[in-house]
Amino acid sequence: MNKPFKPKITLFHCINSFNESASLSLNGANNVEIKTVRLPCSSMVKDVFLLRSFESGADGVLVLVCPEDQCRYVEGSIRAKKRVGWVQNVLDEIGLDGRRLSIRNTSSGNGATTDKILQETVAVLTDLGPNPAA
Amino acid sequence: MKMEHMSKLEQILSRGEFAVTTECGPPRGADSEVVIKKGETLRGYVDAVNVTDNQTAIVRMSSISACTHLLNIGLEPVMQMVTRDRNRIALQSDILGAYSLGIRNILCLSGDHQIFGSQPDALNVFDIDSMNLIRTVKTMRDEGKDMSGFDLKEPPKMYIGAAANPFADPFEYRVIRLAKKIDAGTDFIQTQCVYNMERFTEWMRLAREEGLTEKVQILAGVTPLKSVGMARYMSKKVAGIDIPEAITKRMGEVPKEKAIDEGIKICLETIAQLRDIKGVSGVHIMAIEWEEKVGEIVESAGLLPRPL
Amino acid sequence: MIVGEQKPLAEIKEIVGPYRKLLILGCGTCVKTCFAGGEDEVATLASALRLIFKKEGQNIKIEEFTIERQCENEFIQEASEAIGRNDSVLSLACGAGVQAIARRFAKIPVLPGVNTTFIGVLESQGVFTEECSGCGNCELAIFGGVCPITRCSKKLLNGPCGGSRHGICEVSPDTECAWQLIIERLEALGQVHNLRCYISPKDWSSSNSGGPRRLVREDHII
Amino acid sequence: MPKKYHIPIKTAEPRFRPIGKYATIEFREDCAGSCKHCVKKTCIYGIFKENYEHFSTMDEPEYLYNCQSCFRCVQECTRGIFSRVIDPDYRTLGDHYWRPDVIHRLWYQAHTGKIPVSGAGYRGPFAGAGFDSMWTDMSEIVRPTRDGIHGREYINTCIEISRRLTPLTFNQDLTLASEVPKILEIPIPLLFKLPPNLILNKSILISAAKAAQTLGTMMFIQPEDYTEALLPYSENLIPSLTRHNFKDNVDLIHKSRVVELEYAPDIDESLLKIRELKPDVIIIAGVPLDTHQATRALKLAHTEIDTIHFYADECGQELNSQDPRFLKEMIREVHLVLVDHTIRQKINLVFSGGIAMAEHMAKAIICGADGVVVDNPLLIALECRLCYRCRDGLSCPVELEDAIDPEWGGQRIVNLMGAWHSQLIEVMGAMGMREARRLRGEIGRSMSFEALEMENFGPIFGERKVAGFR
Amino acid sequence: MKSKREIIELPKILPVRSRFRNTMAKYIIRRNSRCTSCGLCAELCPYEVHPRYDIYSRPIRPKDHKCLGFSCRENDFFCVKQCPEKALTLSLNPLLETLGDYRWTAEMLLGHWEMAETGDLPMVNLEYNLGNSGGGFDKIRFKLAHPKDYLDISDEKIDTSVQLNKRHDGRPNKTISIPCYGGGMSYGSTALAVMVGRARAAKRLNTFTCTGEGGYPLELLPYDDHVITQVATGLFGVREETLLFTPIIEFKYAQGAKPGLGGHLLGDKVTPEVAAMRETVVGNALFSPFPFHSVYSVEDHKKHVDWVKEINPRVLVSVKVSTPTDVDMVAVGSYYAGTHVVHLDGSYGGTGAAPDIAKKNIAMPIEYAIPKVHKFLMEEGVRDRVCLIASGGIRNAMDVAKAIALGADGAVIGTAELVAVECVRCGNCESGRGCARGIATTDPELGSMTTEEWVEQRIVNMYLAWRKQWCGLLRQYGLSSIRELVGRTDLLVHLDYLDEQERIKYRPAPREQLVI
Repeated sequence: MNKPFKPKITLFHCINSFNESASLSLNGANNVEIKTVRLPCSSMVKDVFLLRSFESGADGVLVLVCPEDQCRYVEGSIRAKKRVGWVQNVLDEIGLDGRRLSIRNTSSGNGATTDKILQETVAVLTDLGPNPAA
Repeated sequence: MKMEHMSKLEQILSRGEFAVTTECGPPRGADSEVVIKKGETLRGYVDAVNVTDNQTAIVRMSSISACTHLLNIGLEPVMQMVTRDRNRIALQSDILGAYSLGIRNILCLSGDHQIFGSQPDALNVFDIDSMNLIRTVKTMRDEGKDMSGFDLKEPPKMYIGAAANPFADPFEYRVIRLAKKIDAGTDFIQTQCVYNMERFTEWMRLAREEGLTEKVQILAGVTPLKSVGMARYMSKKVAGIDIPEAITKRMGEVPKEKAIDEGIKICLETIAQLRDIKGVSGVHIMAIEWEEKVGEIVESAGLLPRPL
Repeated sequence: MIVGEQKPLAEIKEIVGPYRKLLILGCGTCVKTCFAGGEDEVATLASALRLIFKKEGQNIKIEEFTIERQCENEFIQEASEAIGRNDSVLSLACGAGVQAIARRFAKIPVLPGVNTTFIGVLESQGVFTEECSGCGNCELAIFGGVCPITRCSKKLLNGPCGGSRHGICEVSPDTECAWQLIIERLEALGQVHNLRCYISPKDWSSSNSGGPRRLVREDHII
Repeated sequence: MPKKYHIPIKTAEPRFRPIGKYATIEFREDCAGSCKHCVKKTCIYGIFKENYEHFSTMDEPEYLYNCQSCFRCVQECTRGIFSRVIDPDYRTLGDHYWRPDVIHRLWYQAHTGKIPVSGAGYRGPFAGAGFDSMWTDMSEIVRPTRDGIHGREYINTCIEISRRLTPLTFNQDLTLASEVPKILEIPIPLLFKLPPNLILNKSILISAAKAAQTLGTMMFIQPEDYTEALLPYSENLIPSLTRHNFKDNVDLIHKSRVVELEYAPDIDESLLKIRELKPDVIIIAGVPLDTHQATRALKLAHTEIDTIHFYADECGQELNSQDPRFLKEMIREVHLVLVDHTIRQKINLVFSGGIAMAEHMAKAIICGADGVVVDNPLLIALECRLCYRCRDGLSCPVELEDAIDPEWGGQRIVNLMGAWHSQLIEVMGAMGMREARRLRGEIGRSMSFEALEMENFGPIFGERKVAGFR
Repeated sequence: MKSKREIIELPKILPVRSRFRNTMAKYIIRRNSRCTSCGLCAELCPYEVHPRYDIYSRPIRPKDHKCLGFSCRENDFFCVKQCPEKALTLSLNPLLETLGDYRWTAEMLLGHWEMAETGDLPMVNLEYNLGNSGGGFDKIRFKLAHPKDYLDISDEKIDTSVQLNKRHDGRPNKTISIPCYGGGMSYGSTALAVMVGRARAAKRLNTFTCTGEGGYPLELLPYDDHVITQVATGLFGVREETLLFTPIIEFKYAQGAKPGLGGHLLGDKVTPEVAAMRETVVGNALFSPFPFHSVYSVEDHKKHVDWVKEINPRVLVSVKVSTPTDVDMVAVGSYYAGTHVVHLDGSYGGTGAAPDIAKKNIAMPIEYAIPKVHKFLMEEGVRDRVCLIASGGIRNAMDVAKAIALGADGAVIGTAELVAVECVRCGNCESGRGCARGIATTDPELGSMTTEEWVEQRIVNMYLAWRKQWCGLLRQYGLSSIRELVGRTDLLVHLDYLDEQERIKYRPAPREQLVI
């Protein structure tokens, strides 16, 4: 039995960058399983949270943050980006492939963009296959 | 491997003859005559003369130049080289230079810590240790490459020696270390001076068991004692020397003026015993600042004449 | 503070490879400050290792624990239970911490997870610079507060070498010429005359060249 | 004097970490790392310590749940790395009516059984819609009053749910002529009804039934939920029947002291039939609060119904209405229409829908209810977050779909109700009231926003041009 | 009574820094790693947002609370624009949404901290006069003044004093120089340094502070002319000797935050010192009964008043009551019982600990009670023989002025004084070790966060800033004394009672939806 691969994505998002109602439509999509983690600011993404998402079985992790010049905490998005970059390297070292983790800037409430980002992520993950460490 | 003989010492040892080497400390001055004079007193008695390298971290004439002076008067020097004072750049360059001057034997040492010498305030180097120095010389000689992997135009064909101290602790490790030095490329070993025959015998036994005596020539070190004071001093203050109480006692029991003779007697007895131990290929007589007695000892030990 | 850097994952993986139960032990002092071995790093490293082992199908249990300081018995003791539960310890402390742990627990391999780099200063966010070599005999007073022994690539004591250009050391364009800094400082302090002083060779016996050092405060010993 | 009513409060820890109000944001990279007096070490509430303890086990970000918002970490951190936000999960807790602070307080009360007490003044809006547009009165020095929960004097919170007989008639020899039906009293003016559109399972039912038993009150229950396991609590259960299904549940009627009968135009017929089955059963009519409530109330008052249970939606809104009124107004309407027809005394009124806080209970009674029926708070006591995921068939974040320990669950509900009871006594004590029954309809002992504005601001500012609040 | 236009001597303003390293501010200004420490921002900013020590080569973290924010954009010293490295970023501080509440908004807190620090009104555009409560004072505004009414006199010539004894009964005619005095906060509820600091401030400002019901600590003796002794229902710490020398005795019948309930001091706060003062047991929670068990009628009340008047022939009597529906009757009853000051405590007042249900629901807000009582006393013809003081939800200078215009003579201030000493209104006064910020605590370690001098000067500064506001207001209406403002409801408007086109002329109140 070869079930089609349905990627599990953990979505970290800054509550300021991403409209909750938009996420509902994404949850409805049936080619992907999404677990969302709301962050009051994307700077709360710690390295370990990203790694733990993979540990708990995510095939991919997507971090949605505000555009860099729109962060309410000024530096949050930049920090998030740096941390993600760091963890991408760690994932490469682990052999999980850093592409499983991505960070994107979205401005609040733009559901169409987030949908597109998500589909792109799904495409990348379909390419990479399931998380080998899951 | 067919190989031309690298040095006289190598030639003698490889023939299985009981070799005799001794030691010559360069002067704390620039006068070559001192070296030449010491060399002259040794002529005909020994197969090769170790020239120490700033022994006990006291500043002296460099080993390379003293070796050159001995070469000039026809003696075969064993150039001692310590890693304390030179980094790998200097060590390698000195080896090349020494070889170019005709020096063919090298004894690779770490060197005494400068804290005991004339310059305790010096910055030590210890860039590489003696084991690595052995390996370096070996690589230079056999592969013609320096440490960086650069191909040397004329590789230095050095006969490589190393020191071994059977009397240091932990005892069990001493043979392991010997084996490691042999692995690194040692051709011959000169040991710390033997007073504790029991321990030395045991060490030799272990070395034989490991098959090390097949791979390397071992020259046991001896040092004639001058007095009971010297015995006590060496026992207490000099790192790695083990003088059994019995020997100190024996030195103490003779009158002061007889002490020298008694020392030499002990030395000769030791040599005799050493000659009986399987795997001992020669003796290394370290008569510290007492080179004139070497000839006497060699003669009395019945080790003359020396082969050519 | 002591600055360290976490070893590459591949190396850590290699050294912990033989063990089945691993404690990753963090240290909450210097290495925490330089983000090499505090709680966060312990958690991250543990997570990364778990992922590696899971991916390779190995079953290695990883526990996490962080103590205040690994170089002090009172704190080490707090870790003893956790250490007892495991068959190896990966210490994320500086070399001193690793050894302090090792000497307390004779039967458990203690592995270093951090490369202890130097004694340094948090220069700016994320930038650490080496400022002291611990030579045991501080002479910063005459050098206007800039240490040539540590910060001059050649340890020169009597002025800059010929390799200094535009205040940058010949060794690397990232390295400021310590002597340039010394000169500037002394100028600002009005102590340029110091530059004319002859500085005699450094007495290295107080440094590591004199063998491992030991500091005894008699007044603290009873 | 009856035995003092006592509610056995016992701390019942939450099973899940409750969602706290605040989270801190820290820019870790800016941390100097090991300050001797690191604010994380010196937090007087120790919240960071706890955070570290679960650092190694967490699988997703955790916020600082017990933050008391003193801002010292924000203000004292050497590097100023802290900022504070409202926990996004707290923000989205509940809905516009069941606000996060309401849920949070309910959790606290269910946990500790204590009245929420805090320092500083009231922090909310000046006034608001619904129950927030009224204040209760208090008694200064000119009226005798009681000591409230700390005092010696007993404040009675009993209400009846059996029909009252008025007036009494007497024989010539002054013996009682009227047949006095059995009186059924409950010691607190509230009943239970588990919300039907959230998770409902056996262990939750038992928890609530157990709590009802401990408190001496009663719980409405659908006959299909009435399983064998609930039999030990039959004294405290009120099966909710309809005219269609009561015949199938004759055994339940026999087991029960009280049954509820869904309103229907021909309710009297069903009523009589039930009475035939069990003559002394007390019958509560279940009536939706829609535009017909007043006429229905009047109609039912003239039947043999003991109590009417009016229900609004879960936010206290009128049902089936374009412009829904709030519970408060509807209680007033029903109460007053019965008063006007001098029949209010005979019947009891209980209301459900939107009773979210202890003050709602007190205010509903002041508006004219005898008691209230509690719904959502029962589940909130069991840690429900009102996330409504269960309605979409998703998993419950506090795992209510799995069996919970009824001991624990019962205690949580008892605690919550105990806290409500204490608060009711606080309010009544302040008013100088000794009996919950006398509080009913005492609108004169309350103040409404509109009246206060008109009375005190009217002479100064003239006519009000803006209706409503904010 | 027209004031004589004499120069009034005011206490000195001294800048008093926050006790905390990091200030909270409306704006955040951040400097990133591109900064080269050139020092231009430090040179440019006239508000010292970018302080720089001459001898220190690195820039110090910006002092956000001094930053003017976005309104600075027009200035040529706008650092963000001028920075050659573009290393500075300015934004609104999201922290503010977690600070404050509907009644005390974040900006009101920040504004008062700033006043307490500088003795002046904040430079930053903070809304410190209006809360977000959507009613009461927050909807009441002073009418737009006619320019011709403007009275061009200096602050020093404006009289802000209030006469406390209007009975002409031969007792001292106490006058306070500002229309406010400090509310009762007991020994045990606040740190001793705060209590003494408040008394020192009261002395400097020539006004009063009140002991609360926890007794009279000896540390207050040097300021005894400015300390009101409270006699509350628990009679904690009440001794005859303190009643003998006190200038004013306040009978506390009820407290606005918990009307109808007694005082409540949690066990944790009952330290040995507090227990000794109150003659109780260490660690035991203290509940005051409600009401006075000796007072169940207005006659009993009169007996009470007569008792203290008998003991102390110089004392003035204040009666602190809450705001039930019949507050007007209570007030007039008190007057006839012989009180000098009728003190109404509205339902939204502060407290050290009260059930949330009581704070929110019991009794009426002070905004209603003042006109109600004022009107009733007028009708009774006794208004000019009693001093009517309002409290409970009076947060700032404009609230005080509005209260006076509604009919009060003055106000009692509690929370605002604590805010001046950096209270954040977190509401944890009662829990555990008490106030984490060292204000309302008896924990010795936390209590040591404040000193008397610091508290004193912060409070003095805040009131002096308030006075500036009052003077500005009075001038606009051509008034030279705050006493002329009493009952001038004609100067007030309420936004909800105005037509749309009238309403837009007034400043709208903040109306954010807060998460509470």
